[in-house]
Amino acid sequence: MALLEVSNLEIAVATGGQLLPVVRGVSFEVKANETFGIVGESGCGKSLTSLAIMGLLEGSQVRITGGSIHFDGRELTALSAEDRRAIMGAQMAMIFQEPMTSLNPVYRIGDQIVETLRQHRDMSRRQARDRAVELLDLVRIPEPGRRIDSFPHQMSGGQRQRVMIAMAMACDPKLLIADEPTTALDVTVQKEVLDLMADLQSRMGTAIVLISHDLGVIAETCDKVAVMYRGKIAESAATGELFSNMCHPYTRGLLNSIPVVDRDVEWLEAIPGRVPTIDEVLSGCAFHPRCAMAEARCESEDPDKRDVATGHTIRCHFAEVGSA
Amino acid sequence: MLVYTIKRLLALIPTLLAASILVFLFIHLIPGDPAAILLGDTATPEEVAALTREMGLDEPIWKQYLLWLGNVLQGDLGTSVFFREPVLKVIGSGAETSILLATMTMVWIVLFGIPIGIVSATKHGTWVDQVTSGGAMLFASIPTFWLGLYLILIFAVGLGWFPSSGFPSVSDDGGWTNLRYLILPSLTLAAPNAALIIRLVRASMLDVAREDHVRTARAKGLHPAKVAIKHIFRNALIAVAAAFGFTFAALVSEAVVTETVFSLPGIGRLVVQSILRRDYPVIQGVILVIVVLYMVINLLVDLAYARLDPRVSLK
Amino acid sequence: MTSTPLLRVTDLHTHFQTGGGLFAKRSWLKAVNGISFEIRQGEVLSLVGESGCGKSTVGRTLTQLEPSTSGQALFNGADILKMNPAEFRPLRRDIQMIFQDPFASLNPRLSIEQTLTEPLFIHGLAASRAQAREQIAETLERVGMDPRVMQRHPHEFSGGQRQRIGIARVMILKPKLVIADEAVSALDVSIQAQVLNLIKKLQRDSGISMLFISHDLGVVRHISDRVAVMYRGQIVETGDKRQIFETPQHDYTKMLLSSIPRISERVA
Amino acid sequence: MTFIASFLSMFRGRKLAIVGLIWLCIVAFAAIAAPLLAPFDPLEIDPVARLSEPGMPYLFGTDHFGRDSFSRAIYGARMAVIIGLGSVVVALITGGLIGMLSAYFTRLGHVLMRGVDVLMAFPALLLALVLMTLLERSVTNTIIVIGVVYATTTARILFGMTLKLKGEVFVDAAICSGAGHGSVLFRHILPNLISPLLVQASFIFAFAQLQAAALDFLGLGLPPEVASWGNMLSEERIYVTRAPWLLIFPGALIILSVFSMNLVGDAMRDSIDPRFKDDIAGV
Repeated sequence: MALLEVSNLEIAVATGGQLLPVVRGVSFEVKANETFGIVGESGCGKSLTSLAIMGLLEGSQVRITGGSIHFDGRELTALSAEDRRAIMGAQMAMIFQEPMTSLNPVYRIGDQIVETLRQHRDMSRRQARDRAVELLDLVRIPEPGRRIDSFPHQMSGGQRQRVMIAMAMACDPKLLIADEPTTALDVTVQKEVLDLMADLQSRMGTAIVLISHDLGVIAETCDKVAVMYRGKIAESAATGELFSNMCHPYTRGLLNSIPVVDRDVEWLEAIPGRVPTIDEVLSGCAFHPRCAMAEARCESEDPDKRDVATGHTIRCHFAEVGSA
Repeated sequence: MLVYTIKRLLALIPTLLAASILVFLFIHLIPGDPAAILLGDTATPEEVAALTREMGLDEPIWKQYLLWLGNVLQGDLGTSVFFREPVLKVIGSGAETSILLATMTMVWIVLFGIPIGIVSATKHGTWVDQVTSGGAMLFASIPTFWLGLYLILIFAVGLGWFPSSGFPSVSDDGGWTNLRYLILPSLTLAAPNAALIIRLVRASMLDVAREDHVRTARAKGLHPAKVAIKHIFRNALIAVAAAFGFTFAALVSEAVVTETVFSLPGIGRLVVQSILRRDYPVIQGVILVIVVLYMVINLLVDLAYARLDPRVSLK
Repeated sequence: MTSTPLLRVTDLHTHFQTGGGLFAKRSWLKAVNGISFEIRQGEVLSLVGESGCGKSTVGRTLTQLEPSTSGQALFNGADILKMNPAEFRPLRRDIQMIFQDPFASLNPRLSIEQTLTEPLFIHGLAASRAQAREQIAETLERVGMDPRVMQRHPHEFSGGQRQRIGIARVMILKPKLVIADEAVSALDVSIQAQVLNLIKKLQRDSGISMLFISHDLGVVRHISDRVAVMYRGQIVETGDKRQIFETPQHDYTKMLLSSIPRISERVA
Repeated sequence: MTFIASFLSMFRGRKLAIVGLIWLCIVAFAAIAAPLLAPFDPLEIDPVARLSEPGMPYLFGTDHFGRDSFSRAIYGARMAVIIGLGSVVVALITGGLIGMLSAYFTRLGHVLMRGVDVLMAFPALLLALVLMTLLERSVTNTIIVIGVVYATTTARILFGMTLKLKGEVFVDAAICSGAGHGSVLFRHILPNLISPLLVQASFIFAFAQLQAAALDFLGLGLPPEVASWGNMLSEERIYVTRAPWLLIFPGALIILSVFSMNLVGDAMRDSIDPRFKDDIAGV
């Protein structure tokens, strides 16, 4: 039984009196101790998916319009706001892209960790503070006993992201959602943070949903990957399978677009056209205007999800394993 | 903190000096002989000649300024033409009324402005927000004296709940119950300013609500009320605190009108009466006192600001 | 290779005052702290480093957007750091800059035509609007845009298109040296590849020299001839692209290269 | 046409602001057509009809001189527009130039903004009162005084906004293209300040009404015979118990106009560049 089961998730944005679908029919499962990666370009719906799972869409112009999110034996979309809050920060925690702004600038970092602990655990101030020091030590903040009284602006971006991780791990969550956790960080710091996340996962058995635009980060950290384009999962497979048997023309295009450090490439095989905006109406397969394989059928008919290998699904009329 | 305060006080000196030059020049900008202006219409030529010598009016203007500044620093702001008393004493006699009025007004502003602002922001987009923020804007659009006149008409003349004008000192008969004389004036004075604070609290909270760290707070599973107060309002308070300096300036301005409407023996009415009486030494003195006070209050606001926002370094 | 370099920078310092005032001690941030490099005719030199290493300040100093503290930058033999704004102005045509943020680098109030006409008129490259329009159309085509978009305003374009317009603004002046400051960093991967190909093609076709400033090692390997690695305001290693990526000498370069997440490791 | 269309689009879904806009149009019309609309001469005294109640032929009644309040109210609209626009022009031109130039030319700015700081140490109405004691009571002087008072805030605001724009990448890009100071200031910076300036202007217009009314009330604003809403209130306030309508009508006109202007300013503010929103000192 998977820890997290998302099925047929539909999310829409309300603008000017109408609902624009931004996530359509997204389904995936994440088991304990597993890292699930969602990769895609801006506006593909990856961040909204993660916010929907966490329950942070409430109160915005964005809402879940269909599908289910099953977590640890409970249906999250059916829970009351209060029950939802009991899970947030406790069984399920989240870290965000911008470590520089994700912490409240007016409170000491220790107090912000203590706040999470005391929200979900029956702890005294003293106990919570001791635990916060332990957590800072766990995320390898040097001199945790002293740094606990620092304000966020006194720390570097990498350290703040560690504090965010400490805060997220405070109540031993079963699931950690990381939305572009290293995008704002330098590569050397990125490596440290990713290593730390992997280390914590192996110690605590946390499941991780990692959202990223960077195929390299996904390849190095995830067990399974979903590639999203325009609100749908274009291709999904175990990481090894995906990178050795890439099928979907979008996934392949994405990979070929990346300039690599290990060899010289004269010209990059760029995907033509541009990333569609959310208010564009696209018939058939959303990728067809940019796809080299596209035929008349792609323009009119949206491909269904189909298996091309064990656990390897794609949404494309033509692509097959080995067709590249 | 102490070092910072001293530094800030030192940094005030240039501005204060510049402001004092303007205040000093005020007398000289009035057409006519300054000595005659300062002594008023009833002065004899001998008196004028004496004061001209005393003030060094035959000296170059910078010497006159230094002489004047020296006197000011010793507490000598000149003599009122109308009262024939030292200006400082005249101002002092209005201080009790004005200070009590300002304090009571600030209490109303905080009492009404902040809670209504919070409600307006947390109910953003609902009818509650529309009524409170629209109502606040309406109150900010009412001329102070008009509001004062109608409060007198309704609550003093009509219902007879409060006295309509004047203010006996709290040391007179009645003691602190005399404060009831200040209820209508302070409400009049508070109305437009509380309205501005409501709008400001609302706007800053809506700004803060969009910041990333609020999402972090929600992700902790905190109750929305706790997020609103502990995370959104607390951060919005930084911007609100910064505005209290301006509120003071607005209070001084509107106190002039309010004290006139309610015939309160405060500094505000003193300014207006002195202008009408051409009692220039008093006008000059009051302006100087208010400018100094305003700068001190702005300094206090800055210090409070630094305490509210740890990012402001106190170096 | 024995020809004199187009640009020779010697011991460049750019420091910013970070504190100080009436009663406080002055303190300085040494953003660029003594760097030297040269760019030859038709060559692409990359400055690579992490945030805060001073690489962007180098570009901004060379275009006089920031004043230098000391050092020399000989462009065609003349020291551009010593020039006053009026002396430097005609040289701006030769030294052009591509900026990072395509959403911020175009004036939202001006049409594309207005934006592209301005540099032509300033440098006297067009005598009339009609002449300017002709050149604009030609340049827009070179950067892969339909010349008919001239009348539109920036908000009508996507990030990738705006960056193409930004490149057109640079290329229309036929510069000798282009400084590209994180020119593709704000773009989505699929668009980044298009723009990167475009920059490489334009550089090859016109033989201009380029200072390419970036934090992305993959992008740097793709575009450069030579690479300079910057760390804390100084260049720690300069070399041929191959040498830097395949046999790095300095520990910092090695650490940078080993930090990059790689896809190849997962491909069976 | 596109300008009008985009202006009107700011009011979409803001019914109250639309009502405000309509009211302001009425005031503007009354101001322009005052001689045609007013049934009586606003200065004509009719001793027989002193303090008559509202009705025919005196719609808003008459004051203690027997002047027709309705006609005075219509001419008051003209005065409100003159004072409002005048103060806006004075404040925006002097304050705007000082703020913009100070932000752009740092050295000059150091000196100029210090001066603005000094003037800002004087609370607004107090500064206005002091200036009025030095000047004669007249329409021009009232406009100058109110304009100067708001010039200081405008200078501060424009200083902040210009500083932000000066740091914009497109300004760097213009400099790199070889644009000189004039071109950068007036072609690249100023056009981006127009919308926030219009918002600021609407708030100054609203504040100016209140300030002018306060000056009139204190007997230090417009000459007493001038038909302005503030003077109507000031002159008749002692008759408030005997003839309450004399204060209701002009008071309501001031409140409605200031409220409308604030609503319009608020609607416009919501549609400008969010970076500038916090700079504007409005309601």
